Amino acid sequence: MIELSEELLLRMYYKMNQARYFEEKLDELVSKGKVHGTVHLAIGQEASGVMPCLALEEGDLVSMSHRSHVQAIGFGLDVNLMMAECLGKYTGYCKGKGGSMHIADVENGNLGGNGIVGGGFNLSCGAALTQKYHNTGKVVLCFAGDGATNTGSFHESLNLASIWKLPVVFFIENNQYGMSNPVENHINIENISDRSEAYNIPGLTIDGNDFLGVYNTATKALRYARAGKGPVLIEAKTYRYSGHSKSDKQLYRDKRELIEWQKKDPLLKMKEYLRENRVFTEKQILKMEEEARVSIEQAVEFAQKSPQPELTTILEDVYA
Amino acid sequence: MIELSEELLLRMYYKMNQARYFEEKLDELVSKGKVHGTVHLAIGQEASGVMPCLALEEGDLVSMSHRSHVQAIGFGLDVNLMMAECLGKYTGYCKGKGGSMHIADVENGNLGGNGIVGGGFNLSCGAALTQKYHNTGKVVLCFAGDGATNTGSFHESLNLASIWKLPVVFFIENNQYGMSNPVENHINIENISDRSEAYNIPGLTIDGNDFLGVYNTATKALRYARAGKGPVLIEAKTYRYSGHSKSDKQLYRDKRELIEWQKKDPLLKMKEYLRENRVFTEKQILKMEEEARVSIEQAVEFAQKSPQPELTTILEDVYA
Amino acid sequence: MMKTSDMIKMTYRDAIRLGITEEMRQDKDVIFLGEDIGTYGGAFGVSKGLLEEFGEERILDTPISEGAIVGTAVGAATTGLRPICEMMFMDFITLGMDALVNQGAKMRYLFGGQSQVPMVLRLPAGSGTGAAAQHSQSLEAWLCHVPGLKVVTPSSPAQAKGLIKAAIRDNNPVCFIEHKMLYDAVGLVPIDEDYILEIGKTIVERPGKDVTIVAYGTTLLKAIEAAEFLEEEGIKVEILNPLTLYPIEMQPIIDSVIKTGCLIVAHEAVKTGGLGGEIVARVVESEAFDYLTAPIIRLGGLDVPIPFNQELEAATVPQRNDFVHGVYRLLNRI
Amino acid sequence: MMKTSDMIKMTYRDAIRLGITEEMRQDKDVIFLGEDIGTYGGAFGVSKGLLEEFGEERILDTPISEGAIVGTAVGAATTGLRPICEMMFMDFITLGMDALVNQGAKMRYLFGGQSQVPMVLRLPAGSGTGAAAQHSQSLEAWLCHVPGLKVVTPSSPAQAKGLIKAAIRDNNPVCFIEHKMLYDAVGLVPIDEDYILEIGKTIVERPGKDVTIVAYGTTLLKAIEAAEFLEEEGIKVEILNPLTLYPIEMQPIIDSVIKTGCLIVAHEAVKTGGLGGEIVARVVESEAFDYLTAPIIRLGGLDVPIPFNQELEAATVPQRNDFVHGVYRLLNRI
Ligand SMILES: Cc1ncc(C[n+]2csc(CCOP(=O)(O)OP(=O)(O)O)c2C)c(N)n1
Ligand SMILES: Cc1ncc(C[n+]2csc(CCOP(=O)(O)OP(=O)(O)O)c2C)c(N)n1
Ligand SMILES: [Mg+2]
Ligand SMILES: [Mg+2]
Repeated sequence: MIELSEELLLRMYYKMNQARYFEEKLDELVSKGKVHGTVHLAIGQEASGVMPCLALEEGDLVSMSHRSHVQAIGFGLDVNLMMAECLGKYTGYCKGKGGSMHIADVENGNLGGNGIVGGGFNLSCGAALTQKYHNTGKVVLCFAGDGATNTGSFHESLNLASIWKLPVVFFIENNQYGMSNPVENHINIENISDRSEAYNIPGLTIDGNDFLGVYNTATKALRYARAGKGPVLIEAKTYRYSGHSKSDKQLYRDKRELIEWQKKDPLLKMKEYLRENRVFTEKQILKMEEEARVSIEQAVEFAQKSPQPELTTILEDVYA
Repeated sequence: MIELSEELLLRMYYKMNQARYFEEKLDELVSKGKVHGTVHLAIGQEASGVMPCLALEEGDLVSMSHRSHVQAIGFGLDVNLMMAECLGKYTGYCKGKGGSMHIADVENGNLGGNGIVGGGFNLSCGAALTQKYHNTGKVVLCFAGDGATNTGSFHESLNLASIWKLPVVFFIENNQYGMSNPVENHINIENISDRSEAYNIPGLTIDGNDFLGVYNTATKALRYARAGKGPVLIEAKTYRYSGHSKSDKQLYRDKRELIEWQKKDPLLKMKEYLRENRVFTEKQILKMEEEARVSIEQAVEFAQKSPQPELTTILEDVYA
Repeated sequence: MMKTSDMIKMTYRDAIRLGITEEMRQDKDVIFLGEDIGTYGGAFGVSKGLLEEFGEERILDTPISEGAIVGTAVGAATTGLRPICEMMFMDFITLGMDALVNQGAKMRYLFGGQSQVPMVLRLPAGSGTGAAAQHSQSLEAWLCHVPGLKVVTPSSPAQAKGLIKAAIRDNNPVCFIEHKMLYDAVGLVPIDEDYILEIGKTIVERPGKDVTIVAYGTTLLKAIEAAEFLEEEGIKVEILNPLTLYPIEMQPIIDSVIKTGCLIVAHEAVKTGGLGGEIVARVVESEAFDYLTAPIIRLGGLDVPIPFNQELEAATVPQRNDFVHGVYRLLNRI
Repeated sequence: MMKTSDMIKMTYRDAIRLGITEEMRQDKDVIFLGEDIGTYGGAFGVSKGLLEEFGEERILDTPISEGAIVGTAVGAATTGLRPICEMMFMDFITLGMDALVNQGAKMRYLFGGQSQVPMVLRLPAGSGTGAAAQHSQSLEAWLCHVPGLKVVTPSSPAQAKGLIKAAIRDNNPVCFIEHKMLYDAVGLVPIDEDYILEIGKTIVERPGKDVTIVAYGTTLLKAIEAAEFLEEEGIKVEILNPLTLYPIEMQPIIDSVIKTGCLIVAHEAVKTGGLGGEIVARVVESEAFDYLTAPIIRLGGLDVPIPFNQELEAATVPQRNDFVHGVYRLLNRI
């Protein structure tokens, strides 16, 4: 059992709240027609998205999925620049060229979201190869969804990571669906982490809504990879509350299922933990929530006030 | 234990010998510079290549690898037309357009060799889907090598075959190398058949040089798939005696390894079996070998006498 | 000539679905596979309702395995089915290229004519949706460089129905490119179940005499808008639509250029290496060369990935005004 | 001008290896990954001996996982290494297209310039080896349609060395196309470790005045043979070699056409949709248009997969005589 400092607990709760508010706000902007294109929300997945990132060490890297806001906030990205990117503004992380799906902060080790399901697996192998080659002692955390584990890329990457003992942790957020496809229709095994057996690497399935469990498991896996023992596959079972993207009518699932999962809401669960363990007073808890909320309000303001990119920027950034 | 009729035993021994002679002859033609391009020989793999085919029922289909002569002979292809194809003649299975790697007899259920390692996996799924859809009760036998199990296609195909319960048997001839890469360097597990666990399908590892074991296992697997229970993964451990292709200097392996495997030669083993069980007299055995040899001599003659394709055929067969 | 009474108004999306539905009703060997095409009805709603009518045996929701989708279709097609399959976005064909190019397109030739691969690959293409560089490409030029494939693209609901039906009935792998920004376009569509648009044709979309424009997809609609605008100034633009991009029928284009002497070729795809170059080359190789009265103008997407920002995105591909200015330039009006 | 004393005779294969070796010696961040590149030395012998010199950490034998090879290279490149990777045959890039096109080529742009992807993708291309349709393709046109990539191709040992070094030093994903039939070609190669051929250049391979030929790869050698033959008849062919196919430098070609008035563009790749069309289009869009005295001739592979049979295979792609006849036709000698 890993000791959690108050400061860390604070950060956890703050980030998870920030992530929730970020997405709720973004959802609102989308329904008001203020966002070009679509967004993939991960409301309900805050523990599985934020906690693995908080288990990282300085200098570790992360590769994110198409559903990446929560992951990015967990990793420590600036919500102002994230929101600006979602709105296509020049002040965004990618100068408005990437949008919601492609937020990245490469210099600081965030290798970006990826619009190609499964696209991050082998990028992560490459990033991990660099760490191994340069003996940096750093690890790559690779996020993906349940659906992504059916891509050829998953298989090729896990095999490569295994035979080369690459320092990478593959973290699968199993939110029960690949778009509209329930996991039991696209995968014939109970636990996705059992796929680790095909590569002889450790595989763990955990409750993705339990912030503490996710944090502890991620920490152990990162330690294992950091020690040069090779990759680890983690499956965190969780649930997305919103539709897959803005056009999703969610005909493929029963409202009751959602309600059941909402009882296991990761924020609620953490709040209960904080209360039960009397780590913080009720007032302190509310204050953290409030600060998180305000940071998102400010992010929206920042983004909305930010300038559009100049047309001339179209031709920039193609080549280095 | 499946009962083997004398007639079947005869066919087994004949085919294995035919395959051996076919390849030895082809090797000779290659070294004489009579073959355009390269060939992939499977000398040493006669049991794993021939026996699964002999376990098929009339109407079953087969998809072959790039190392397909033995498989093709097992399936019952005409050695005359095969040899003619290897020499690029118009009388060959593909009118000289495919060559050694692409021998096929589609009408009779042979879906062809494939120059793309792993290329046959999803073609086999498709062929199996047709069988399932039309309720033919037929099964697809899909050959591939150990190296091919590292392709993304392997993973996507086995997953699909599993969730759709497709009637297909994936038969992996593990000849210890993917070109020059020893299997322990490219796969981190002892038995490739354990990869079946990622899809919750049966996986079996067998001695690929034991004609009887291969036949029995293939028969059982085909029965399973035919019954609508879904795919099976079989790994047959065997060894290729020749180089990967004509330019291979075989620097990556030790001659002694070859010698060890040659002691377990599938033809030798079958011959011993026939002798020990006194199924046939020594004279009968030799007669079979001789007939097989002659059939190949005739095939070479047929091929060499056959005409080249006309230049005008270049433009044919692009579209149906 | 079709009577309007034999037509109904519908969207491009619905027209594709109607074509598929009719073919699936009359040929039990037609099946349809892809991601989220069942209950969800497909990312762009094309397959909505098909699961209800045809059931899970014929409408197959697949895992996220593009290679397997295409490869399975190829394998099914060689053995007697007539699969339709969908890449959710054309951009994902990068994951199905081996199955398509090295297997589907070459199998018949490799085997000396022994097999045929009657399949349709549906490919929603193009920009305008704000989905950025990995979800906005127009990659038809790749496919038009692969002997063994056919490539078609409709620009109206009627064309969509006529071409999807032809594609399904064809005995070769046909890439069917749909432009995402056309799904909501409305038009009259023949109800005739034997309404087929023969593959291999280029049609005159709008007759004219002063300048020839060749365009397809949404770019064609922009060309038509430009032509309508120019008509008010007395300029008559002739617009040709290569419904089949590969193998392309050049004669109607050549004939038109001989008549007008001026040519604009346009597409949304990145200009360099796009199909425009091929068309230009064939025109100058043809008898039309001697009739050209001005340099040919080629419009295409800028040589950049598609950016997310809405204004940048729009500025990356040819728009109505690019046609207008092109025509002015050809006619020496600027 | 290089003195012969600063040069050594070697094959195209050895020259590529020399370039790689020099760069690996001087930059520890250069690594090399691919199938059978270690002990085996690569399917075409290019990497022979590299494992012995650089060890298993830098010469990485991979499983048969083309997608992972390219994707791993992209990931390594973004994080500080400079990987070289090899597709055993260019045909297998069908399996690496997603990693190359959707990731490697677009990452920098998607992220607004935050990253760079300094990697080299070696692609042995072309026919002539009797390996049939899945092992003989020339797919450069696909790559020349992907902004973010660079595409180069050497046709001599010296060019091979100069270009591979430039590709390794470049900060972008560079596709390095090698023609298999050139591996044994011998020529003088500068020993200078800073001998670099700048990316982005088209060179005059052979000066002339009567007809311009643009060609690359083995096709270039066939053009040279034709030019030598024609010289005896007093015809002086100018041959241009676009060492960088994308982004291509057109000015030298345009200048040459202005001088000669006649153009042949040739490649082994399938003619339809090949790079030839792009070059032709750019020439007619340029000031050279007015100087053309005859229709441009475009030579390319037939629109078929490459057949196995040796005679058929050879007849599928342009040969020396196609150039000779082309020149005769342009000069009205037939
Ligand atoms: C290669 C590819 N195929 C399909 C898609 C379309 N798509 C985007 S997200 C998605 C579902 C992904 O499921 P999962 O991996 O479980 O992640 P989740 O969306 O549940 O977070 C699909 C099919 C894509 N972006 N990339
Ligand atoms: C996709 C692809 N990658 C690489 C190759 C080159 N190649 C041909 S055979 C081979 C080795 C295959 O190994 P395995 O699957 O074990 O079959 P084996 O050759 O041992 O029969 C390789 C790398 C190929 N043909 N296709
Ligand atoms: Mg999911
Ligand atoms: Mg092998």
